[in-house]
Amino acid sequence: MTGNLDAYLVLSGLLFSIGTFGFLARRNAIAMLMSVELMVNAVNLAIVAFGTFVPELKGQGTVIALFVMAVAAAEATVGLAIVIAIYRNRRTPLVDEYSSMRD
Amino acid sequence: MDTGSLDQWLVLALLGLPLAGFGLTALFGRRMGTKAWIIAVAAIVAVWVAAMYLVDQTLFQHAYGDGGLHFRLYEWIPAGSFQVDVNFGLDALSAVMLIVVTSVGMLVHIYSVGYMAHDPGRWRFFAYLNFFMFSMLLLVLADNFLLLFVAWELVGLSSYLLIGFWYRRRSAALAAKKAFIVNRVGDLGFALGIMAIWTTVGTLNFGDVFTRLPQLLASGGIQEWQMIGICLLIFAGAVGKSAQFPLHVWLPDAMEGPTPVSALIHAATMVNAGVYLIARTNPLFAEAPEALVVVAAIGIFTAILAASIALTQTDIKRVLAYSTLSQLGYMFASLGVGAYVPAIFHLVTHGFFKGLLFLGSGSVIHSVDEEQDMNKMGALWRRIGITHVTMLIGSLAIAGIPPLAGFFSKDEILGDSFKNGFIWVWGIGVVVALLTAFYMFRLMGKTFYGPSHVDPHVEPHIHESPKWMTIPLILLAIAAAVAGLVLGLPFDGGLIHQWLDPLFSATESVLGHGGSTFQIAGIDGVLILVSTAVAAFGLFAAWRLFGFFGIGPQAARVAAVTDRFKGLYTASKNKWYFDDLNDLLFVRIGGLLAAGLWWFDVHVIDGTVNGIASLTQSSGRGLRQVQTGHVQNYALGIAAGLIVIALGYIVLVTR
Amino acid sequence: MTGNEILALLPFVLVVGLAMAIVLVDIIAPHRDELVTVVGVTGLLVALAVTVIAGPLPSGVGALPAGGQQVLGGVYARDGLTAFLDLLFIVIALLSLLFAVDYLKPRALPMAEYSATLLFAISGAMLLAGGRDLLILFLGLELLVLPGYMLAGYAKRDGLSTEGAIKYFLLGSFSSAILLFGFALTLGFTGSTRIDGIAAKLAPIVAGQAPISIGLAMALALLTTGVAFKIAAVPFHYWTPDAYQGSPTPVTGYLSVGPKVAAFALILRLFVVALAPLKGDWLPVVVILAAVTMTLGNLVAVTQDNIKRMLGYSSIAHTGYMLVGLAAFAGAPVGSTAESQGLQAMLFYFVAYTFMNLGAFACVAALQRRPGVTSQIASFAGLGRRAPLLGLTMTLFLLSLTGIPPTAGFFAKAYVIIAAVQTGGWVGVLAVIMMLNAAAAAFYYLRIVVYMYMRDAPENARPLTIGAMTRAGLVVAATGTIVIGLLPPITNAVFDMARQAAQAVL
Amino acid sequence: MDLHGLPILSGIIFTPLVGAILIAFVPRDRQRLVLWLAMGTALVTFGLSLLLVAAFHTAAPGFQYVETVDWIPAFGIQYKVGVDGLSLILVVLTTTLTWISILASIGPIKTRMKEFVIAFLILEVGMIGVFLALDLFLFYIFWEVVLVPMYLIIGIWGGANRIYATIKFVLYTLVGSLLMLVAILATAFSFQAATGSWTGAFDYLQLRNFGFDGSLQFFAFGAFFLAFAIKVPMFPFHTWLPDAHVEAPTAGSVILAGVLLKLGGYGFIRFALPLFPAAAHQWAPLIIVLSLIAIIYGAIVAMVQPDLKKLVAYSSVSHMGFVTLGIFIFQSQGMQGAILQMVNHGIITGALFLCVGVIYERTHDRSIAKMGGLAGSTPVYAAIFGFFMLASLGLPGLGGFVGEFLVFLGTFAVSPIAAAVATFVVILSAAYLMWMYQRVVFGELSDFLKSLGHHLTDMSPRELLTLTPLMALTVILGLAPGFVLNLIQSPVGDVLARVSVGGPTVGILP
Amino acid sequence: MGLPQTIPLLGWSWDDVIFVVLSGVMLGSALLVVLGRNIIRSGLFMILSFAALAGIYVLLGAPIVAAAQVLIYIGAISVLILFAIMLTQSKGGSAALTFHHQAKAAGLAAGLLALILTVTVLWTTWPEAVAPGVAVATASTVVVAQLLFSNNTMAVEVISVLLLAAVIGGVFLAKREEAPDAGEPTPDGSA
Repeated sequence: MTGNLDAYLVLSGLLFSIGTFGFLARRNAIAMLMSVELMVNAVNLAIVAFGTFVPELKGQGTVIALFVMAVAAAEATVGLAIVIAIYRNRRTPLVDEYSSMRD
Repeated sequence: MDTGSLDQWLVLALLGLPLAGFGLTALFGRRMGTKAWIIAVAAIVAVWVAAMYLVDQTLFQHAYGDGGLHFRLYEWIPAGSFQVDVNFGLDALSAVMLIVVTSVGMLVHIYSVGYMAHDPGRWRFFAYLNFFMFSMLLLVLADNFLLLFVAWELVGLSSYLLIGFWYRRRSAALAAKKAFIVNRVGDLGFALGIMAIWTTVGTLNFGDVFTRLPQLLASGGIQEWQMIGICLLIFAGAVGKSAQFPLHVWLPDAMEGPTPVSALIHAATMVNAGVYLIARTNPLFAEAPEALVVVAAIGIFTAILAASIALTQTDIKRVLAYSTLSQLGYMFASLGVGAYVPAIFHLVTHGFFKGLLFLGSGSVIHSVDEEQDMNKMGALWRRIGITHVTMLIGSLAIAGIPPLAGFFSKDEILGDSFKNGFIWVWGIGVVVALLTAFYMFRLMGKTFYGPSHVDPHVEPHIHESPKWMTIPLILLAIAAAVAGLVLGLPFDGGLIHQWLDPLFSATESVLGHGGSTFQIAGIDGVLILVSTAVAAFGLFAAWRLFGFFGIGPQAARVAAVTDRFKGLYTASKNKWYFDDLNDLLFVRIGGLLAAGLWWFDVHVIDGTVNGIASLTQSSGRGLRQVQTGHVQNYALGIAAGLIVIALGYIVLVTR
Repeated sequence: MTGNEILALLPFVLVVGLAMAIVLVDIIAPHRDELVTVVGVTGLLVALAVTVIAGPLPSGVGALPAGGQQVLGGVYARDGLTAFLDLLFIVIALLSLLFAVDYLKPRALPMAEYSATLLFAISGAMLLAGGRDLLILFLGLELLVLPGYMLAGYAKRDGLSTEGAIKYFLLGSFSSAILLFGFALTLGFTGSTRIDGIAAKLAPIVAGQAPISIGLAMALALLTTGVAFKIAAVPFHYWTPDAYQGSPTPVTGYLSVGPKVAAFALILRLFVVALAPLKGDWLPVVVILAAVTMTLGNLVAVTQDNIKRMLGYSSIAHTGYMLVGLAAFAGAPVGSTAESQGLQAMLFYFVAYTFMNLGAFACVAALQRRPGVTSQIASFAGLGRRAPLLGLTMTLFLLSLTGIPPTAGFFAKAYVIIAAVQTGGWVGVLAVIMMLNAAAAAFYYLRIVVYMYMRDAPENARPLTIGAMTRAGLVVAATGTIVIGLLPPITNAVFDMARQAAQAVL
Repeated sequence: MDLHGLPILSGIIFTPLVGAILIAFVPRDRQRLVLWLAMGTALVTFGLSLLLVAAFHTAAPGFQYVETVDWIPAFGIQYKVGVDGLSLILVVLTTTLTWISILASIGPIKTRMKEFVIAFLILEVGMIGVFLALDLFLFYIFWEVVLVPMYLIIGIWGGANRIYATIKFVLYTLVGSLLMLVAILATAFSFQAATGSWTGAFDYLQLRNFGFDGSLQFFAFGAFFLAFAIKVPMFPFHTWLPDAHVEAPTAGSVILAGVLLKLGGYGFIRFALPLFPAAAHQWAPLIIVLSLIAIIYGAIVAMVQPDLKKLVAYSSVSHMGFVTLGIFIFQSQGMQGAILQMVNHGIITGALFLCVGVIYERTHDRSIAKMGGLAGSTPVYAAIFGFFMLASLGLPGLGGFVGEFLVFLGTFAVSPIAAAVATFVVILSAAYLMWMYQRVVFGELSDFLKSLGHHLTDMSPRELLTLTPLMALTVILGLAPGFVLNLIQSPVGDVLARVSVGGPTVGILP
Repeated sequence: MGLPQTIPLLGWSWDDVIFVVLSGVMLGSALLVVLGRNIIRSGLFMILSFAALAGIYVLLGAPIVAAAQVLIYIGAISVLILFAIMLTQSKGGSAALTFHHQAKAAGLAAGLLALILTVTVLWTTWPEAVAPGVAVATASTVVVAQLLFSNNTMAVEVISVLLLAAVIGGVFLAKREEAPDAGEPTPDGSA
């Protein structure tokens, strides 16, 4: 099982789906952001798994995973800054109350 | 122009003078005030002189031989294989027409100087008259079908302008429009006929068409029905212009125009154009005898139809108008039975006496303060002597009382009908002759004899017309009196036959007529007697009913007669309801159709266009509902899109 | 690194450096918007010049070895496409800077952060233009979009701006995750991060030597979804109208052009090069996406009363038009001229679209210089009278967007159609759909002209002044829009560049 | 006369553009200067076109004064212009009507004169360009260039419902023309695919000798048909026309009726037929039927129009039906008639719109019901109006007749039934025109007109100046249409040779 | 050690057991993250999930990633998120209303996605070199370092630019606008 790429990929897929569900179902902006983080982690898992099992990738998987984490951090920074900015305006973190623009 | 001979120049002058007269009068006539007639009348007098010279050259000197004078002015429409020139021809037929057109035209012009003296629009009138003369002369002189067609429509235009001369009167404007449009119905057929001719023989020049088309028929190049078709299409044009049934409805209404116009255009010249056309195209009709039967039938039917209506009309000009229709019917009947020369003969005599009658009626109307209702006239013979005498001559002439002009021409028509085997034409023709005599003397009686019904206010002012008007009347009366004698004697061999026989003999021989000789002591004599007797009977009956030189009319008997034939009387009085039928068909139903189509245009066609536009808008509006403003909805959309695309790819890949 | 490598990377480095320099300038001399602008514009002009020098351009300037100048082991390379896109991105940055000055100042928004953020984003775009490694492409993409989110929320006191930003951000990171998963699967399947390596690995599949895998299909789906989101193709377009409407107008202008073209750059590297062997598989998806995208974009734009939203939907429609070029590439046989022409047309479209769309938004921004002017189309009423030149310029952009000759927009559409027709089949049908769409689009573009020329200005309309920078930017955009259409040498020059750029990825 | 090597065609095309640019630099308040410049430009262009007439070699076949400049070599797109008899007469028609229109606008256009004349001159550039372009791409560009100024002319200087009308006009036209663009590009590509080179792929002279594949022909012709049919406009694509005409200012209507509608007819003859002869035959029955419907339908609907301009607009639908009928009957006389009819319709209908404009200037009303009795108060106007009314109903001797008759004749040679149906319109056109004329001009002066008092003046010298040249042309074209027919002889022969049905078909009465 | 090579009865290797446990923890806590009603608890479960993932990384032979996971995700991002949660928690926060009304559709979509992903993963032959059951080669720190600074030099540079940009923008956005000059502490300083 641990020696099987498929196991890790399925795990990754499941985590990705859970993250997707969270993103679709949660109303709180930060909860949505957390869901995205779950998705990114799922992808990272897949990348690391590939890095381990696919010979051509050697350590590249690890390297990419590191970069993805950095990007995730940057994304979180920006996202949270935006959340804080809008919270100042709207006094709520619930995204579905942000619907002044539609149609 | 091919050569510059004097005669060709004169032919051109025939056209150029009235045209110049029209242009100058139109441009400067207004400033000339009461003298606006000078240019126009001068032009027509000059035209008359020139025409007479040309007539002399053609008919008496035979300067151009039997074929006549033909020349080309310039190339008009060079459209590849379709080449039409402006070319003119002058032969015996044209010359005879010239006599009528220029003579009556000149006299009407002169008459109009007096008649229109007090009308502020006289400059327009003379301009239009000149324009008409130009058109009519072009019609007579044109040497190909298309040019003839141009003239054909231009006389229609002149007629339109002159009928609508008093444009402030709604009835005049309507009548003008009606005349033009009804004429166009005929023109439509004529135009199609011209197209058919060109498509079959590739030329429109009279000479070429008349030789090639029969050849083509003989060689099997076209079928006989095609020939008949062409002839009938041409005849359709004639029906329109000469106001034959069923396109006769415009002519009575055309009496809205000034009376000189009625005399010139709607009696003596333009309406004869149809007769001229059939006569001109006789070589074609010769190949299509079936078409000729149609011509005869339409002609004689129109004759009796119009005569029956004329019996009951009270408007003096309308009686004359129906009379004109009736006489034109005679001419067509004559053409139809293959009696071409009598048809033209009648055209000439009718031109004179009907012109005379109309001008006389104008004089009458003038004298009673523009009143046209005969019920408001009577006993005028003492007050307007010259008019009375001249009109009496005219009436006798049209009634066919020898030895006036009408007798000779009408008699030839009836005689030839009988002899050519068209007994039914002859029979109806005799009845028409009876009716003609009757309604003409009804007119005379109601107008000149019997007690006066003139409005008391007008009564004191009744006066004879000025010299400008009476002199033409006298001249025309002379013509109406002697034209028959001059042209028609000896019977079947008079001048008119000498002139025209060469032109028509070929055709008449093709038709198998014209071979019989005239027998004054035989059948012809009998026929003459019959028709004269019939005319005399009609005259007598009218005299008994409507009075004569002081003999009072018998109103009670008139009423009795009308009561006995109540249905017929009302139908006749209402012109057999043709106007009502037309109104229903074209004004009401046509109007509904047009309104319906417009509705269709706005609501269906444009509605579709606008519908597509609003469909776009509403689908856009529908689609924008997707944009709910909620991020989760968007995300779900994206996820759904992802799933769909994934499934799509998987299907694509695994298929 | 060799000198050539340095030169090849220099434009990118310059832009990044410029961003940092602006931050420094702001620290040294705070609140000096003019200074920032001058530094920014000057720096960008220098970067433009360097890009030209670095080449490669069709005129022979900066000729490079075949396959482009590799940098740092081949993760980045400068080729015709890089040069083409770099120039375009720098122009976009330049115009976005110019248009922002007069808009931000009255709203007390600082120029320095704007400029720096914008330039960071542009540097990300430039990475996409030259990246040849999945990692670099991913980082470039993030570098492009993260500053984009921030720019969208730049008017942070404005509820709409932040609302647009958070929608953009949330959906953007969602799609980034999806795209990243796609990257991961691709990576795992091919065992390579290099785009040419991936293409080489995939080639046997196409040649029929290896079975096509369902996992690869999943990767394609994830990648398609990811990039379709970035270019705002339907049904992944939802963020566009809201983000466009909420953002400060100059930012909207930038967002409608910069990220879109950059995402297309990603498509060029990823789909056109790396996944080229599978193009028969992704063609149907692109065809459907293109058709749906332009149709929905236009249909909804017809109903809009807010001009920014309307132009937002219109930009969705334009995405559809650009996709037609991609479809023409994908539908054409390998090695055919149609293949190249599809890409050329798409690239040409970028240029035309950049000038006309940025220009149109700049006109909106100019009109809104005074805070409080709404984005309602009605605010354009009587503009033709109030500011004839602005009205005329706007008309020009709108005509170009409609595709009326002889503007750049017309030629862009024409080239796309040539390519599409040449490819034929369903792509040919797409061309017809595109033209019907273009006709429908005329309705809402011309509606603005109607407002400008055929309706009277509101009573209380105050006089309009246009700032010098905006003016300069408008001149550039308008000149671009006309000249690319009207002056054959320029048209041809752009087209030659597009050809060379297309050759680089074929 | 020969203009050795002088780029006379480009001169004619771009003179108005130069004028427009000059005018753009004139300050807004110098109205008089603007007008002088505009008139001057239009007259110079007119003069140049007359010069071209003088320098044209009528006898020579093919195109003359061809100018070729490479434009977008990548696709073989060229700036290529040339003139033959057909384009020559249409160019002269355009230049004539342009100066007349500008002259006619001097009074009626009260606001933004400068922009108006600029729009007008650019419009002229487009129109002339369409007639002279020999490169399909260039042709398309000029085709679209026409659109924008007309859009503005209707939209800015039009009547109350101008915006609806102008947007309808543009969208309608665009739908057709954009599909035509696809077709142009498709043909170009087809050429390229066959020859392996883009050289000449947009060159009309090469394309017309290139036999396109059958199905391509069918669809490309369909696209061209749509574009041209909308422009003509053919039933059922005509509904933009009444709206556009009603709302357009007088000069706009004149140009719209006079030239813009001709673009469609020209397109059919110049491009659609020679390029896609086989498809033309496939499509012809449909087009002939539509033409016949348009002829009759337009006339009938015209009969119930309450608005003068709408009436003339529907009459245009009817009259332009002759044009398409004449073209698609594929018969020499028919096509010559169609071209002649285009010229005549341009002059006569243009003049009719001028006439309507004259009365509108005084009354600010166009409803027929309110008019009446103008013959008495404004006799000169009544006479001129009457003249054009008669010309419009095809009175022989005036311009309208020859063209109509040739169309009928050509139709008759092919199908007498169709000819009979088409010819029937002479009655209808007489009916609606005379009915209109009677109600407007005859009768007593209407109360509405009486209320205008002394404002109801007869024609001013300027108005006379706009109409008299058109009268003269109408008469000349009626009496001596030879000069036009001679010019179009060889183009028509060429086109018909390409659609491979030519000459009259003798002896097929029904 | 004293432990048997495999678990009795099941025949699983210890690695497998650990994998199963860690996976369970990871997925379970992830589910709690998305399903939990209290957002602070969600945040905490997220940390747990990340930690379990770090363990899986170790199993995968990527200790460096595991370390980074702990440092970056647990140390920085999660803290950051928790911090933001605190900042945006309004008085009487709406803890109960955490689910959107489209939750069912979301569940369906997520379920479908999970199904598709699982199926595709299982049906695909990945180009793996390692035979099943054989321990995988670990990527040593040296290899990673070499990779980082040879092939991925550019990426390193770019990520620094990215972080810089994020910081600059983040600072601007999160900055309180009442006092634009004051260098107020921002929640994103740790990034």
